[in-house]
Amino acid sequence: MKKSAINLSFAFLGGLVLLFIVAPLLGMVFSTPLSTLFSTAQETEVQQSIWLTIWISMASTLVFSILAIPLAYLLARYSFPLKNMVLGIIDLPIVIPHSAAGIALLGFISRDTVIGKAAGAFGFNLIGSPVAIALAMAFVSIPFLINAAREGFASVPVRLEKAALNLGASPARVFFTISLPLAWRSIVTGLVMMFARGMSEFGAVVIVAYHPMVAPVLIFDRFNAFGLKYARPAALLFILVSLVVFITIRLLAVKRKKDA
Amino acid sequence: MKKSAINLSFAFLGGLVLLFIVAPLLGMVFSTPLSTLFSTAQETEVQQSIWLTIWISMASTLVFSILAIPLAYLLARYSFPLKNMVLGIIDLPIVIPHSAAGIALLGFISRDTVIGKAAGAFGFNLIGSPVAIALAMAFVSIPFLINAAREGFASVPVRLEKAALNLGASPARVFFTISLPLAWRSIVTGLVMMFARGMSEFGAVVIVAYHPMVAPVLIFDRFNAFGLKYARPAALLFILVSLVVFITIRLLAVKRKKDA
Amino acid sequence: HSNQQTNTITIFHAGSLAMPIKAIADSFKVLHPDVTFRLEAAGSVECARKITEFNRQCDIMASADYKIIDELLIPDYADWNVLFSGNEMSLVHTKQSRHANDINGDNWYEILAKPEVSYGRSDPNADPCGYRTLLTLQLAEQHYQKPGLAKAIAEKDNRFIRPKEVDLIALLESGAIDYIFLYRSVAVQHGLEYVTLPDEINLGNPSLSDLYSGVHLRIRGAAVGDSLTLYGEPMVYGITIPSNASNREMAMEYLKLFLHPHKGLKTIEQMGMIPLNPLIIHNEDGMDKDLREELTGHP
Amino acid sequence: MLKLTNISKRWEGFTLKDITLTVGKGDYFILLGPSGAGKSVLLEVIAGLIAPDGGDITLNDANITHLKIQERDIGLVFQDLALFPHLNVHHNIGYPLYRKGYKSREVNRRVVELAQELGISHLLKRFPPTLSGGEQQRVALARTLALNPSLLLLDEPLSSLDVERKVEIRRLLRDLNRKGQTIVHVTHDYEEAIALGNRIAIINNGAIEQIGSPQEVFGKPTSSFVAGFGGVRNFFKISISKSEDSKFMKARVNENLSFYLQSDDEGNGYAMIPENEIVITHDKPGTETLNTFPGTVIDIYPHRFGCEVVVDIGEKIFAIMASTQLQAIHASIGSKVWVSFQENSTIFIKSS
Amino acid sequence: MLKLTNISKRWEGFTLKDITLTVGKGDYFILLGPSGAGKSVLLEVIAGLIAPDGGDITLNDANITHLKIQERDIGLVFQDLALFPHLNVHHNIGYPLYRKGYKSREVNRRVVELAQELGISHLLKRFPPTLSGGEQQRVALARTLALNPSLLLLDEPLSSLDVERKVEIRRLLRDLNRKGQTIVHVTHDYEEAIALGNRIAIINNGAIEQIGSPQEVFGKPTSSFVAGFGGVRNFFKISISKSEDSKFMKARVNENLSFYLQSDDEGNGYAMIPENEIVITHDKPGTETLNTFPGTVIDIYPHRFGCEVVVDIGEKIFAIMASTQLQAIHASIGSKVWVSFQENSTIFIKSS
Ligand SMILES: Nc1ncnc2c1ncn2[C@@H]1O[C@H](COP(=O)(O)OP(=O)(O)OP(=O)(O)O)[C@@H](O)[C@H]1O
Ligand SMILES: Nc1ncnc2c1ncn2[C@@H]1O[C@H](COP(=O)(O)OP(=O)(O)OP(=O)(O)O)[C@@H](O)[C@H]1O
Ligand SMILES: [Mg+2]
Ligand SMILES: [Mg+2]
Repeated sequence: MKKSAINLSFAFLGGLVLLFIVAPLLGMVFSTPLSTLFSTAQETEVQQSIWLTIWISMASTLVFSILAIPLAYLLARYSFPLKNMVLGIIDLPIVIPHSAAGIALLGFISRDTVIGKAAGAFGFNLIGSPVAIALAMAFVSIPFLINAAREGFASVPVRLEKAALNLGASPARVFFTISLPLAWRSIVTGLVMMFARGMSEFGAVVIVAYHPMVAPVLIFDRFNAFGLKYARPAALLFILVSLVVFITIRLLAVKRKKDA
Repeated sequence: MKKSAINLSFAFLGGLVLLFIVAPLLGMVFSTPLSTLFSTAQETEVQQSIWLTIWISMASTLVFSILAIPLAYLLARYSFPLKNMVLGIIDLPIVIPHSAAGIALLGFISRDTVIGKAAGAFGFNLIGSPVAIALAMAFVSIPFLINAAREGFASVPVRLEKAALNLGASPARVFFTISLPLAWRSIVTGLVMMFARGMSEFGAVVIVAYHPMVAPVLIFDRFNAFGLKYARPAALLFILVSLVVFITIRLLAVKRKKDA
Repeated sequence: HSNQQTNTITIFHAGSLAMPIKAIADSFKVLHPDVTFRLEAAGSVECARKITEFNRQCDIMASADYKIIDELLIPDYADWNVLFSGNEMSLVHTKQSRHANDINGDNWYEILAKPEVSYGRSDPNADPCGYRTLLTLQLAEQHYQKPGLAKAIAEKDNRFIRPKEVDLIALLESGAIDYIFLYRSVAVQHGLEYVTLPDEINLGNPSLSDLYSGVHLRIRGAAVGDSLTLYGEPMVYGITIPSNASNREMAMEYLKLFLHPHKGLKTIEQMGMIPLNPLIIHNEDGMDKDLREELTGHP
Repeated sequence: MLKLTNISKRWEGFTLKDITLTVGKGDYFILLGPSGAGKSVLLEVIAGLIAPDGGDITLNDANITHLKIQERDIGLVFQDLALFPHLNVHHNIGYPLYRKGYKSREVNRRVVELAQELGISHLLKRFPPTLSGGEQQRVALARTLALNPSLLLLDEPLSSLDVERKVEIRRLLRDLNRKGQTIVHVTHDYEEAIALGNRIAIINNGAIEQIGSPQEVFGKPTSSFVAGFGGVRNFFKISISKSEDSKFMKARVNENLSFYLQSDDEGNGYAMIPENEIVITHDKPGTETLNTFPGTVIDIYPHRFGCEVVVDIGEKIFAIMASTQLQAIHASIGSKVWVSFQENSTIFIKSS
Repeated sequence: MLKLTNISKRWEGFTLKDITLTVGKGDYFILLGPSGAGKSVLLEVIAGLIAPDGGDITLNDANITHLKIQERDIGLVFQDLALFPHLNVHHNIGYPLYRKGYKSREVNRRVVELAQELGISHLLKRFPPTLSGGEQQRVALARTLALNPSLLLLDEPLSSLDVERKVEIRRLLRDLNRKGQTIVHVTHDYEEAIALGNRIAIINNGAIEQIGSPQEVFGKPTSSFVAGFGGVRNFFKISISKSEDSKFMKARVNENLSFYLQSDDEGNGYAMIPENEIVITHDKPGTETLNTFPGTVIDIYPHRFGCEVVVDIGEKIFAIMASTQLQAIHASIGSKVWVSFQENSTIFIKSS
């Protein structure tokens, strides 16, 4: 099977895709001297913004996953009128122009709104806060998690869930011991996609919070002020750190599943 | 099962997500008078750019799916050294700052490169062409298709593929009659996500092609030149058209599967 | 929280002002160590829209075109406008650009016309740098007495029109094009090579404003379908403190430093711009007394 | 204990028709029926996995027709097992135990105990997809036994097991039943049915055909289908009438075939002729019986007790004979032979 | 036709050990073994689904050990069926036909024909997940038969079928075999084995224990395991020696148990005592046989021919007796009884 004609042609086609992805990255690597990369890595501003991006996106992904995963489960299990409409709506944040999303969110959290006032009462201004960044990231990225998790749940046989119910488990226990673990791989992929998409968001974030600077804003800012030469090492650093984070997440997620 | 406590709480949590997605959209709807929406819909510039966005993104999704789906299959079926690394790399385009992606692509298709020269020989300049737009869209969106398709293939039992081989089918036939149809749902979701993500791309597209204007560029341009009042109806129109397209794709895709 | 706010200065500024504003902010911090800056770079129009449409607060707004402040902010969002520096159009390139070794202020239009050479410019409808480029070309047509020059060059390489100058720099630095029309200051700040254009065409000399106003073009107006006629004039930067600034006091302190002829304006000059001397103040009456005194020397 | 009243379920192509039956406390109730009869559907209706279109289910006097699956206290061993692929054998078996407030040591003890009883102790760390068919079946059984439900439904729980294992696990089930466990057991295996069941229901085509003790059901089968299940191959629907030329009654199968049998009754009913009572000879036998028929051998195959021979005498007749005997009369497929059997070897069951 | 030489496969917990066997052209080869013996693994190795760690597979004189699955021309009916859930029954059965350059009408004809033979014509439009267990099994069988492979591997293909269907499909398989189809068939069913097989291999614990004709294997089982499969429950490993006090030989089972049998041989071997030769009495019987033992009844259960009684006399002894007889001696579990059997009812097989 390994060496069949179709696998070879698949490997060829797949190789093209990998090339398409890798070549621009390599282009960046080659045009960035190692020394610049190192010195950029030592700037606290850069470190802070990468760190900020990662943790806000991760927090936003985790918090919203508590809402999104149940929704995905319901969508995988039940059909109802206008379900296709709901699915379409869930895809919309992907397509909404990012700055439009930012503007819409701004209307939500600015000082004059209910939410903004509530936050203000606690002496907290949402605009320019990590919360605003997290919301912007979540808005543009949540469909990826919902879709992946939905497909994951859809591929779990209902029969196994019913068998678990028959063994006296409550629906909650069935969800946590059967449905969730069996959909786990897809959910992890969804989480990674949501997390990554959140990290990369610029258009929506820059509207609700230019400061504190997440990495994409920092890179834009450097590009704007000093040009490509200065933006590139920061971007490359951000990409490399992301790569490490992704590999780690996948390793941990797979390991966790094996342990379970 | 329908009315169990966990399902109710899931419905509540899911409702929150839907609200989070829908509210900003409704905000846009309510602040856009219907008459403005209609008159915007009649501008040929707007019509053309929405149409352009849809067909380029669709073409780019379809063309690249021919490369990406085989790759996804290989990734779902085989393990090899550094596989986690490859998976991480595939996630990278999500996280790369969009304009960095655009700049990197420029290095690919500008006059001096092999590709650029080849195109030039046919009197064709890639920069500013729909091809460049398609490449930029594909670069930022292809991970979503690869990931979704990979999960889809991973949930197809290898045993069924082996059974088909045992029945004398060639690996190619097995792929097209067993693996692909069984992974079809996930692949459609991946295609929709890639398609949608491509449509929404601004940062990378604007670097390789400002004209012809895709919808996100047009919306930015209107915002820049005339302000929110003029950008909003165009954005809303784009979103509504997208919604219709998504619903149609899902309906067709499911139908096609039933027919098969 | 008020403490935090009084110690923060938020500045919305045009992308091309990023470097001088940062540099001067750094000197300011030496004097006021407890102040933090929040600098937000964007297109000049975008900066104004953040204030007018998004109701965002900022303490200082600096525009690459003083008219944006005059037209979009005054009177509802700001009271006055300080015109503090000029700039000039130049033809920017890199060492790798085709004919980079031969080009100079006299033959540039011939080189741009060569088929193997590509050049980029900003969108005249979206970016002041864009219409200024077209005005420069018209002036060049007159200056060199080459009828049809402006049209020929403007119609060449339409693919490389971009909405913002930074996008153009990306095209240039990645080798996709050889030349771009850009403000000289940006070239200096980004360490790019540039061809200095004659004063008669570079829109940088305030004393030639009569000459400049001899050319004009139409761009689109304030609403879809409208259009607007623009006349050539020297390019001038403007800066203001919006009415809703939350840290007005510190903002004024910063402006005093920024507009100080031997301090801020010196830095600005080092960065390739041409500071105005004296400053021009629109709506001087609306200006806070303290600041007016400092800038004009009279109350 | 369990009472089904007029349970029905309709699909295109199959209908479960007004199933009414009662399973008493402590019963070992066997459900027999051909493939596609609706056995699994019925069990899944009882367990609540399939909602019936109509009818009522009562368990211990409570109406459970609309009760949730997890509240029914009914264990079901699925025909397709439905093992959890991501849990090892230990956790599969322990699955129903955790929620009962068992301590983890308690759970452990019980799992190990069950695994021992079912001969799968060595597999506790393994995951279901790597197990053999019979191993999987025993894991599924152990898992449901761990639940200790008030009613146990078994859907062909021994079909993939070898003879020795079958005997062992039958003993286990019998013991369980003796201790009071009520069991409903679907099987295709006649021996299993009579070895285990105290009541048997025959289901065919979505409807119950017969319910009773094993003796009643197999002693007086009311259809060739039931008879076939009991291993009686020669089963005919007949109408009998007094014959003029004999002390025996004349049994009419169809236009072409009638035979004689001993009976005091007249009317319609069924006749069964045990296979080993059929004699096959090469020449026409002497006249000690009226039932002699010429026929053609249409099939021969080996059998536990020699050979089974199928002869067409207008209807198919099945006979068991020793291989040596068969050779003696030179019979092979296509041979013309004579079939005979005694009038009093035939069992007649009158239709009710 | 098929030749396996030293095939081995090692997993933690299970090893297939040096399997060597030959299946001749036209053979109906039965593979018998307990659950977990390695039967399915062996079939999957032959079909190429599992790569063996060592050894060679030859089919029609070609070494196919490393040949791709789809090029082996070996059909396998999986124990777990592996039906394609997204294809209806028609397309499942037709799946192997399309590639052969059949015309679509041809395919149609063949599918309908197979469906008819297997009694699933009414299901052609249905999708596998909605079918009953037995229906699915027949679809899987039909699908592999459609392939018309040079070697057919069947992994318990009839386990979910009712008696009538079993008989029908057995006939179908027998016919196929008669027309020259070579078949390797895994089953747990003794009757199926002797009704179909012309050669039988016994596999246990990953190794072949015995190969031969049904007569050889069941007539001279070389282990209690094989004997158990043949339905012979009383099977002992013994060593025999001349006895001083009798004309019979003395067979020693273990320290506690010896009995007498008729034999001319001495040495080690196996003894089989048919279940129906065992007599159970309440009182010690007269001395017509030396083989009388006191014992305790440890189990009783219904059996096709009455009851099966298990008595512990140091070893377990299995007897079949009529229920009335059992009642007559008032035996129940725990009763003390006497077991006796004739010296010449015992069959002795010398170890080779
Ligand atoms: N979801 C369904 N839709 C349509 N028909 C169905 C469905 N489920 C079962 N059936 C049909 O109902 C009939 C009874 O199925 P069931 O599984 O109860 O048979 P069974 O008696 O268990 O047979 P077997 O012994 O083969 O397992 C079958 O013909 C089956 O095809
Ligand atoms: N992938 C695997 N990894 C580890 N052990 C395995 C694997 N596959 C099978 N086994 C083990 O090999 C042994 C033989 O399995 P096999 O499926 O051949 O049994 P079988 O003879 O078919 O039994 P049954 O009659 O129960 O189907 C079993 O103990 C099984 O657990
Ligand atoms: Mg069934
Ligand atoms: Mg098996």
